[in-house]
Amino acid sequence: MKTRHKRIALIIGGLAVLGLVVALVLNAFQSNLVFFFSPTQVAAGEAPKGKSFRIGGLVKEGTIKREADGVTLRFVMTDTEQDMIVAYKGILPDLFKEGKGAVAQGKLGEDGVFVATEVLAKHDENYMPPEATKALGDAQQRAAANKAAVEATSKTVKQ
Amino acid sequence: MLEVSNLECVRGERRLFAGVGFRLDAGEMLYLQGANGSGKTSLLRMLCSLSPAQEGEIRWRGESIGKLGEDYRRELCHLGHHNAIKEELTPLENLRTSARLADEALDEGTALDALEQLGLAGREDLPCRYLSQGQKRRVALARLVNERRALWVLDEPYVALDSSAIERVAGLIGAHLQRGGLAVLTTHQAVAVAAGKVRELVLAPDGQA
Amino acid sequence: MSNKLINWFRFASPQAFYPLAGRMIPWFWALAAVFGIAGLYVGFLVAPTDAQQGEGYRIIFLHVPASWMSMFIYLVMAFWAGLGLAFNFRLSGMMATALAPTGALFTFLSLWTGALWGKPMWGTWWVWDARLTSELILLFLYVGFIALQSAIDDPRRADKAGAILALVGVVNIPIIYFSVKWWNTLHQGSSVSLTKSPSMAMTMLLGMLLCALACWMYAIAVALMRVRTIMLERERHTEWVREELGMKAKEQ
Amino acid sequence: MLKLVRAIISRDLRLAMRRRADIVSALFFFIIVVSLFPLGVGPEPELLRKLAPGVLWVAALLATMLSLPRLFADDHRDGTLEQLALAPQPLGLIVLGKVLAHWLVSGLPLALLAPVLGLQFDLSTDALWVLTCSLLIGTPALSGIGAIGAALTLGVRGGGVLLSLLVLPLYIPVLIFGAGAVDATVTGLGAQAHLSLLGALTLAGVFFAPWPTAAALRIALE
Repeated sequence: MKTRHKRIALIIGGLAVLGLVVALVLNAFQSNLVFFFSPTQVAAGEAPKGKSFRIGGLVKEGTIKREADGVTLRFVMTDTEQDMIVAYKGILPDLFKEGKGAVAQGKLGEDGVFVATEVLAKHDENYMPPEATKALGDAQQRAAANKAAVEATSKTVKQ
Repeated sequence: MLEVSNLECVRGERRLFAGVGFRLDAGEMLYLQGANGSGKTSLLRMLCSLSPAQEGEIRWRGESIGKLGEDYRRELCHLGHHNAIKEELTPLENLRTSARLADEALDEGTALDALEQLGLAGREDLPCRYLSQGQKRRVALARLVNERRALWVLDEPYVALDSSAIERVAGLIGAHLQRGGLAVLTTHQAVAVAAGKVRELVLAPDGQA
Repeated sequence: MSNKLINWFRFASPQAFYPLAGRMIPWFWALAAVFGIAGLYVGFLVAPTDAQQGEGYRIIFLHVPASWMSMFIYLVMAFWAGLGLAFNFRLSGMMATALAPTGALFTFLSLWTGALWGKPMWGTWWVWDARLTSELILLFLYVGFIALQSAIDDPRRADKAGAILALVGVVNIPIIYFSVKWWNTLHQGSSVSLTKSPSMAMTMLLGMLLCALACWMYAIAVALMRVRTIMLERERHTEWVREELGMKAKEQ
Repeated sequence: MLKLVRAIISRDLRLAMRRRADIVSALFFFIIVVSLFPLGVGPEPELLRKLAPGVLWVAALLATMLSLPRLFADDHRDGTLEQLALAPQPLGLIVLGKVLAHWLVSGLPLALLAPVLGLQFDLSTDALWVLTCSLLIGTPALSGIGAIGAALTLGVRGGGVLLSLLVLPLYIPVLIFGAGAVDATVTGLGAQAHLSLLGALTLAGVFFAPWPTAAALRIALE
């Protein structure tokens, strides 16, 4: 074979392999390679059973409650489609607030309550002074939060 | 066919040689001479396109060897300081694998014949680690028997050989030159080669070649 | 036209670049100081408190520039290294060598400032999410590059071997950058991008950009200083270095 | 071109067969490291099942690393590498052959041995099956990526340690997805996504890594 022909054959072979690699990667991204699962995914049974995993979503407004023992916290995590009750004993990070994103690691109990061993706050990419946030007004704020929630969900579902 | 012009070699911080040039045509041989450390091996490695030249150019059939790449290597046979034989393999296996890697077919009969010519009859099936230095060198040189590539670059081919083997190898080189081949070799032993025109080049340490 | 070309190539030789770099270094230091002071002033005294994170968010004035620089310096390093490999420029290999420690420093800073921010905000020092892991690999790549270069005695060979490693490692950069988009990571998405308006208050953004510029100027100044040292070391047997050092000796 | 790759593979395999001790010692290293873990962390089946994917994969990584320094060093020492570099064929193809041969004598036996060792960790049949698959699919990438490191550190002092410093970070993705595949099976999720990514890594590692390796070898030969 001529040197030039050989080079062309190698380039074509390389492109074919590259195509195959891209196809495999895209194929993988259609399934569940995630840092955390959304409540919808958990409801659909995609999350591992009997083993620790992470769930992520927004903390539903007005659902953070302290239980009678004074230590355990209960709150609802949502991706706006499915809700999930989370129980947690321990210290919460500063950013953990109602209406904001959070990631919890733990196990799904028999009663459908997610017992978390660790709760992390997921921060969004917005940096705003308090006055500006206030100025937006309550209604607007809720609209933005909703939009973020939908975005977060669609992103999770897509993956 | 092989033209070398204004070649310069720097090793580490020392300039070994500069301004080296020569021309070699079909059927000609170049004896490269010089003291230890004068850059003979370095020059041979440049000729084989193993090391780049700091300065100067090497042309084969009028084209720079860097540009020719594989087409140049197809016409080049190099025998270095090291024998390039595997201790675990027998002389026969060594000979045949090196031919296969050079993209040449070498059947068993021809290979055995080549080994016999180098005086290795009866050693064909012994792993090379049991051979002496000289015998190992002979295994490496047995490649030359059926070598038909145009340019031979041989680094100290006679090292560790006895006088009869040296004669044999000189005969092989002579036959190669007669076929219109080219050869460049370094050696400290002056051995008469029967045929072909012989040029000499002395690498002097002060850079004046 | 051709004249201009020659002029450019003139600076590709260490001999010509050495004095040029020497003249540029003080300017870059000055700019780094100006931008740094301005950035810290805006960042700590002008920029408002964040609505959610309070004062803790101010780490971004160091964290974000450091992360940007860690990736950007790698790209520049790989670019110089590749150029040196392809065209055999002595200068570009030296530039790559000079950039590596600064890149490693920024990667290290980025990881540490991130951990310091992560503890109060996320509630953990470290998680093995895609962004954090790939940034850690970047640090390993820098360290590997430096170790490989220092293990090889012949500087030419060191340059070329380092260049291959640097080019192989480039695949990691898009992984770091896009990791927050490709996976569900704990790490937030980027606040500043070319395609959408920044989701940040203007003063905060200003402070961050000023700090980024300061880091940039610092990186250039330090890399130039290092490249000058490398030049002297590698070319110590040449005329121009002897002249350079001889002149210095006479001045004293 | 394929003839050349075949020639290299058969040569390297023949050499490896003449020097079986090397293969066997790497394999035994793998067996011993894996067997040490249950002794170190205690024989609790729950814990062992959890550790198994990571332990087996990390041990496979380290066992591969053991044989890497010799990938080119022998050929370099006896001058064969020079001859290979002067062959009228792209050096990358020769490296490809050597990578495949390396996998046949290092990765393949590891993968075949893994299910037996997995039994020590109380893995289910499914998990054992996925473990073997993940090693079969993933280990060629280790040989390919490792070849780059082996070529870069060829003839460098302290090469062995440096080699692991260069290669191990590049192995991280293979480790993540390899161990992840087994982990996903253990927890009842599909391993398909992980195996698919491993396949991508292996294809890329085996077919693209030989070219930078060839460049590094030419630099080492200068």
